[in-house]
Amino acid sequence: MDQKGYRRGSFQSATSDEDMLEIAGASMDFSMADDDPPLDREMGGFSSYNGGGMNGTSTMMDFLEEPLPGVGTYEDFNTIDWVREKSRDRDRHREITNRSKESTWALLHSVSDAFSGWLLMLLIGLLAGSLAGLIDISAHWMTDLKEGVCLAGFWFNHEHCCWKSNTTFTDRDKCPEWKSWSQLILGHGEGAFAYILNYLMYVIWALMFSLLAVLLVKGFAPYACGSGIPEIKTILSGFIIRGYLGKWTLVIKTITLVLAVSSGLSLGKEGPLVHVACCCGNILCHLFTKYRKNEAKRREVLSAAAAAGVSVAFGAPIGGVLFSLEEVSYYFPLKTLWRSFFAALVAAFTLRSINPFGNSRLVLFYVEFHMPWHLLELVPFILLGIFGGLWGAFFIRSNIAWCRRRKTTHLGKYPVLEVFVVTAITAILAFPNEYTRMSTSELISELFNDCGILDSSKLCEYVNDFNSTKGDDLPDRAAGPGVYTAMWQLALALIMKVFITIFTFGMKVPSGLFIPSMAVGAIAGRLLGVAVEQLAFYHHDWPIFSGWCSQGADCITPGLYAMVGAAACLGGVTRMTVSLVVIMFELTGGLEYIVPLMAAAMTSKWVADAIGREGIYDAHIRLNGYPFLEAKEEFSHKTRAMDVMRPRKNDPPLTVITQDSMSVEDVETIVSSTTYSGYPVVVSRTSQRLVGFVLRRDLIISIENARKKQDGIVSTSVICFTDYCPPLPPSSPSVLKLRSILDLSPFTVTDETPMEIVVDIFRKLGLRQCLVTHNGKLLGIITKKDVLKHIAQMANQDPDSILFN
Amino acid sequence: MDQKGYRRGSFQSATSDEDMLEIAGASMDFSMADDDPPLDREMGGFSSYNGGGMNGTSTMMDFLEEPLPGVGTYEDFNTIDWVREKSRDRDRHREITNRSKESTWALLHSVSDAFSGWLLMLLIGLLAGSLAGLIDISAHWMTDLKEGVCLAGFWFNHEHCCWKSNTTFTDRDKCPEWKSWSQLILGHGEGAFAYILNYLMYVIWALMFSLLAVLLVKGFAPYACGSGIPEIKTILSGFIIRGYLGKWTLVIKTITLVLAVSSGLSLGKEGPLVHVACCCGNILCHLFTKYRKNEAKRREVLSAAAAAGVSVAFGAPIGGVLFSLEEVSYYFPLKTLWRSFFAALVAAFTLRSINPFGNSRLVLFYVEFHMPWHLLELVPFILLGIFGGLWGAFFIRSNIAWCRRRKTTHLGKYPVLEVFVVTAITAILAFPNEYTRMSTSELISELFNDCGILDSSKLCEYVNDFNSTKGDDLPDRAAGPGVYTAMWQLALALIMKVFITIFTFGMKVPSGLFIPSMAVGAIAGRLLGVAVEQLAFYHHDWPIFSGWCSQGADCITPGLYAMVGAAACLGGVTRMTVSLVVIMFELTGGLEYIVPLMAAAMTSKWVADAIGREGIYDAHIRLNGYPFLEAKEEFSHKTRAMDVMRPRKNDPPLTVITQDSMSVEDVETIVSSTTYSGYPVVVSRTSQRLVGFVLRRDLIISIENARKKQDGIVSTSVICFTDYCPPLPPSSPSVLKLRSILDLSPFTVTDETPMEIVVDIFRKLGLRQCLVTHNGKLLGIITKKDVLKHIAQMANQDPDSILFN
Amino acid sequence: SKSSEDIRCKCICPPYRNISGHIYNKNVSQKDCNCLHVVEPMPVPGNDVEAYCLLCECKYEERSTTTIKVIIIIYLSVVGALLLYMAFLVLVDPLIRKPDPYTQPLHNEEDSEDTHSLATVPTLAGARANTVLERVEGAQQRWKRQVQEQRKTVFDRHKMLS
Amino acid sequence: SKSSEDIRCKCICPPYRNISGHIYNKNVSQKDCNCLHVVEPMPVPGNDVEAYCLLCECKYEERSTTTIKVIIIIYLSVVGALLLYMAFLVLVDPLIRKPDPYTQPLHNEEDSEDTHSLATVPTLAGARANTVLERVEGAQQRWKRQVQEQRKTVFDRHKMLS
Repeated sequence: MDQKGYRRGSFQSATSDEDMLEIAGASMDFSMADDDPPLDREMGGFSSYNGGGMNGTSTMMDFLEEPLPGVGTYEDFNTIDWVREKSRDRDRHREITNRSKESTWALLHSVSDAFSGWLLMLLIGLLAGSLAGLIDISAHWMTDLKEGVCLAGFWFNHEHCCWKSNTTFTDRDKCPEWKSWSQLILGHGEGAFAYILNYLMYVIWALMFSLLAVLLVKGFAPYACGSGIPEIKTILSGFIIRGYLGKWTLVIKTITLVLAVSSGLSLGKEGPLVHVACCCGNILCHLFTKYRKNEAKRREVLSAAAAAGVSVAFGAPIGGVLFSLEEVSYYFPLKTLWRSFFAALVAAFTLRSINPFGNSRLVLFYVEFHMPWHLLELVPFILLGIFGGLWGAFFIRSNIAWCRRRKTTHLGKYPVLEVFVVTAITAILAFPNEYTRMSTSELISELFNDCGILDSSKLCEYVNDFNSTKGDDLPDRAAGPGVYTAMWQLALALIMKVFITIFTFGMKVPSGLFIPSMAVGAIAGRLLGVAVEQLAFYHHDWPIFSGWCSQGADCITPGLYAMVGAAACLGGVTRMTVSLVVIMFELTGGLEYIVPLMAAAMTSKWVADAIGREGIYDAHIRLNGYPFLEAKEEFSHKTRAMDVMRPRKNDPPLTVITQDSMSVEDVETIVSSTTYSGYPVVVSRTSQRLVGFVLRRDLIISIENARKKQDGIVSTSVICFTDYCPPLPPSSPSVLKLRSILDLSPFTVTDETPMEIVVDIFRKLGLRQCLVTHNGKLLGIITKKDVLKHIAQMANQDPDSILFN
Repeated sequence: MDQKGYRRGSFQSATSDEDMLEIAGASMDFSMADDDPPLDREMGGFSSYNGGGMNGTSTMMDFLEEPLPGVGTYEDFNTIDWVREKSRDRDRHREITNRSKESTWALLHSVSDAFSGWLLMLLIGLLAGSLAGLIDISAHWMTDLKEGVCLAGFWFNHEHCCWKSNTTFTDRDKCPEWKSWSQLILGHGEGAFAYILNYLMYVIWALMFSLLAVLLVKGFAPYACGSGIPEIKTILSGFIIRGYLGKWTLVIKTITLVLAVSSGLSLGKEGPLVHVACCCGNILCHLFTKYRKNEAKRREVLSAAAAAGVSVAFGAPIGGVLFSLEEVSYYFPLKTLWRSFFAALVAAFTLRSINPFGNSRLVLFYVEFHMPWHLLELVPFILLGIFGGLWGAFFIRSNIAWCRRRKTTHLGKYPVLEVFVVTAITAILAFPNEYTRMSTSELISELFNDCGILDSSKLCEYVNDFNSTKGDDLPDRAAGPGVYTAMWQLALALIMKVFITIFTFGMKVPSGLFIPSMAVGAIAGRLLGVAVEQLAFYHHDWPIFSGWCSQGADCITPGLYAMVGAAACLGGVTRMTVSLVVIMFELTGGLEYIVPLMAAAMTSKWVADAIGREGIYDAHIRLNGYPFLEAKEEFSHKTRAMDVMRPRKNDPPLTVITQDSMSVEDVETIVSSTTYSGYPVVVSRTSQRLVGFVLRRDLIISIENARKKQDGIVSTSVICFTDYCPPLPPSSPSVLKLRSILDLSPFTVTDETPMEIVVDIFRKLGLRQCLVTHNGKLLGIITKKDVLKHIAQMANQDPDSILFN
Repeated sequence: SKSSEDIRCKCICPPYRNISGHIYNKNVSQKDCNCLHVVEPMPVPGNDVEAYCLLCECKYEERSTTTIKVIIIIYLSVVGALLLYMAFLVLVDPLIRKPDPYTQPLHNEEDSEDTHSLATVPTLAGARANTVLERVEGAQQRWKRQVQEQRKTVFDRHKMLS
Repeated sequence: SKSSEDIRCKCICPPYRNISGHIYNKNVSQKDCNCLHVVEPMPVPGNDVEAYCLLCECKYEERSTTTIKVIIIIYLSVVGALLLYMAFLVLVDPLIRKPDPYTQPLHNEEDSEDTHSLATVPTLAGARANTVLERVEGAQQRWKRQVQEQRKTVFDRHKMLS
């Protein structure tokens, strides 16, 4: 593998950044020049990902036992072996620790190794924060571009364009520098024709943005589409999807996310931001040997990166960490908790220093109100929770049905057309209604906002009574005509959002779900809030209102209802719990609303769980058949390992390799006639006593290598997995010793072991396979796929939906 | 076991609350009257804890396989088997689910079973919050009792006594209703004699309180002493200490905690509050069958209770949950996260509704300031971090050395005298210095407080310049003589606290460590803060200050330094990370201080870790030899299972039982000649092929029971563990079938398995023992104790310090 | 009672010009808790009121005297009861009781009431306690034994908690 | 430039008596961002100032025009570059290149630069690329292949992400 480093340095270094880095990393391998071009050629046939990991440690280790390149790596769409990866990292750590006592340089190396994790977190935080800032600012600008342009500088959005100008109290959105398209083209902005022109421009821009987005995705990085959270969950659980977190995905996802959000489609940027942050994490991993070469360590970094992503998406560092812990991550050691927190904080502070919204807040819909709420209000809050749960369940069902249709029928053949049609419908329906015309974040922000006396929005057009000059402390007032108009418009917006989101989520553009869910909930909440407010205003003499909501008191805050509704809907769709409440807590900064939020989130989760067990991400994971072993669900069926293991009753016996009696040819026949990814090694076929487990990939590479490089290895050579091979007659060909690739500590369970324990073992230890014995004799094997299929079967689902190993 | 329920109902029901409940629980077992007094008698000899668990399910299960009472229970000071407990709970859950389809009552039962967890959390929150309120109010009152008494009502503390009276601006602590002891006895409060009298009364009260505390602890509940967190950590990891979380411990710990805190000893109430909350959790578990009878489920509840405890101790629900997750808990499924959060919130709201401090805050030292800080200030913050780390490491070393001395020498023979002496020294030293005389919480509160223009404390005696009338926004000012006096007194207080805490923590009274640690850090921080402030005031022309700290600006907040120092010291002692930062964040309510806090906490942890790896709780766990398998530390030595397993090389072979060839007498000989807690069952001694594992306790109970109840079982009867026992000649005695007590799925590893993987398995699955095989043959056994001993040995510690199984 | 005794609005006003600092304390609702309502009589003339009030700091506080009273009394009575019981155990109990016949060591079992270790209630073994007194007696005996065991573990053998 | 263009203090004053609502916008530092400094000329007589100012709400805001400008320009240029490159790939590339000889399916390997799958650089196999152009060529070929593979997975086979 040294020549690999060499080769890399020689002719491939200029192709990418990482290659450049690889040279630096590989340069110390030059000392051992074992250059063998033919091997190079052969090895290239295998994806030798991570082979360098063995390389890095091998130079420090016993030269004779140096593993071959490619041994210990994974193929695409395969699951990693957590146990092996972790013990490899421990080996590496041990080596560094041992060597650190020898020289100062090694000591420095060991210290830098220990701190590389923190440095990596810092870099991830900085990069994720900067990208979030870029996305926020560009999306804001492009959203406004649909309506007009700034003459003072085309790079200003509407708000920044009017930054300096003195606007009037009544028309506070208008300023001379900002020209709507009709103003620019016709010279005036009034009248039916101007409206139609604006309408047209709005639709055209929206179509342009979304088409550009889908074309870029299709042309450069197909993996950049969708939300990304289901795939990241799967990757974090140990699955390998090459390129899913690569450079191109990062660039294209960042670019097209802005386009998709600006096009006015019913989608958000929060989920894709998590994907973007994970891409940053993965790419930055290449800078550090420790993380580049170990799949398990890399996943720890990705967990932290996901936390940083949520942290910038919601301006909630603690919520981000909890989201990563609760929703995304699989293996989350406590060390990662601390580092995730650090990364999330750095990301949040980077974003704050960029200050994308000009108000030192990280999200548009940050609110800060401290109105008290009354215990009786829990009733409407719980109603909102029920609504959120129902909506969540309804959304998941319909969206999955639609996605399944897209996946299986001809519908999926026209992704560009689909985006075009959905955008056209969305834009045409959205423009006439001002609450759908504005960006969804702004809508949420307006809905969350508590009406002050200064607010000019229609939602705040109450019948004012300017006699009381008590400043902010406004009593409940009668709704004016503006509020009633707003209610109708909001109701229409709600209906539109509910249905259009089902078709939007899953299209081939980056699309997050948080914002549309929150919008649906916020609209419903606001509607209910205003209704309760008016009820209390007109009927303050009812017994239920007396005592806490007398006339002239400010007792109902419709903004709080909107917030609770948003939490409920988000909870219904994603089934988040603690992280949701903490995110909302950080968005509002007040502990006093934790109880309403919790009541709504809990109700919503219970209601949604009663209708369908899975959250949207888990449903998508199952739809795509990813090999994800849910850590939250308990397996509760009374089956045993023998019911799940292969071979089944009438199957041919398990394919095994004996430890010292099979020839190279025999083994090659077995390997070529089967497709299993590994074979148990037994003492003899008759005794079936287990010795170890050998991976197919390692076996192929080792035999091919031995045939090339080792003298006397022919087809009749005996392969020997034992420590001391039995003496052979001198005439026979020399023995091929393969003990080094044999895993001597395969996991075994007895055939009577309940499956619940087996599932637990797979989950907690991150196994790929487990052998089944009975009274010490090898009986069969259970792979992760078998476990997943069994779980699906027990849940009355199609076991063949599990596609990957 | 039915007669057990019967018996309980008949003559023991009145002895305790739980017994009362047991009747209700057992009443439904009456249907199967299998009353056998002799068995009752026999069974009594074993601690049949949890035997009822089998009881509850057995009535629903196959009658023939009904397990015997006592089978499947644990002895005191033993470790539970998580796997078995969890699968037992799943069995139970399965039964209930299956039966819920049969009848409405069963459906109701299943629903109530599902919600019992939430109800339990609610009750725990209510109880823990109420007890915290009781402790806060009583401790406040008793602390003030040392100085005087309220004539308006003896139950008022100083502040509440002066609630109504119009105090003057200069003497705002004095009011006519509150009488110091000298005023009460001498009639006046001035002069040397009055001072001496007050001094004397202070010392006498302190001595009285602490003596009362230690006597109550010794007389009623010895387990109530200490902080409790090390023991709770161990219990949560699966250890059993009967009575540690019992009623008497709860009562006595609550009562004596107030006494200990009021006596002015250098200790806090935070750690013991966690113990109190866990006692609440454990006692309330008795109300619900689901939790009463399952050790694993009960530990989930205890994790949540610990979160509730921290939540009320610091008024930080999220911090409490994270503390439980990071510091205390061992097995923390995500379901528990959500429930813990609920319990923590309920507890916090209960405490808030009691409102112990009259300001709607949950802790005395809640602060709310929003002064900005400058990046350069990170230098002193990191210095504070280093101080905190050094202090933490120093404290841990000295405290452990002192505790070891107490444990091993004659010193430990006089616990009452020890408390007396330490209290006397503390009280005598504390009274002359006003910063040690006040309660530590108040001290911290004063140190955290940012000086406003209205503060009367000596710490705020700056040279005022009343020309500027800008309200709260005071510029940095020159320190007045009061500040310099305060600095000296604080320095003395710091020295005293540092040393006295070492001797206080570990005495036989309830004693928490958080408050003294925070006090040490807060004093150091305030000293540094004032120093930096004065430096900046007098040298605002220095280049480092120019630009951000010009004359007349308010740039240094000494209160912030105190807070950072407190976090650093707390971090150094406990090695908390995220939870610490989140607790401090919730104490201050501002995200802007997260960076200083994190910088200090991180530095402190790194410095302290560089000196000694263990936090104070882990150090105490090791000192006491509890069987705690640290989940955070990675085991990184290159040993293998064969190096750890028993028997060692020259030991006699492993004691095994054969599956169908040993007689009752043989087995009884084996059991009585060894003390192992379980025996592997093999096919035959020659083949050594493993069949299963049988626990000593189950074996003894089953054999005794069979000898009593089953006909034809004599000493020569063959014990048969197989499904179908071999036919025997008709003359031979009948066969004793014991398959039901055989664990058919013992965990096995091969002898070549690296210990790091074995440790991981023990940790993640919560095993008690694991069998070692080689090529399918049984070689030996590794118990949790072996693993712990091995870890201790590898860390160059005394392996014999591990005392328990 | 709440309105009269349990709420207060406390305004602290620092020295201002030639007026010394003063603390005002008044029984007003949270709504009225501000300088203008509480500081009476106003020590400064009309046009200085605002400047003076800016310096003052008003804090509204609530408490429940009943809760405080009840908690302190409960606490004291529990302590008193425990002390009495302790005195009973130390002074009276040895006199009215025969020497203790149970000397065998046993496990701590307070926590588990499921545990009906026979050894703990030897006088009742096989028979049923009929009177309330006997039951209490038995429970007390068992409890005393557990405490003794705990005391041995913690104080004598220093096996735990040290 | 920051002080002149990037900060503002915006006061919104609602209608008061017979004065209509008004928005004031001024370039003052955070310290001076209050009604008294910003609202000029004051529309009410001296003794009404306080009442009027109580109704106004002043907000201090900061931004960085440079950041905004730079970000928008970066973003647009990246989009432009991508569009150009796409046009190049669609229109120009097929003309200057011989028909594609590589048809075998292969795995997506963009992520791992460790992976030097020989199949991806068949024209270079065994030999070393000497010119920069060839290297770029090789990398581009590899990348195109990966994208193709991804496209097949996502768009054609609907194996993932749907």
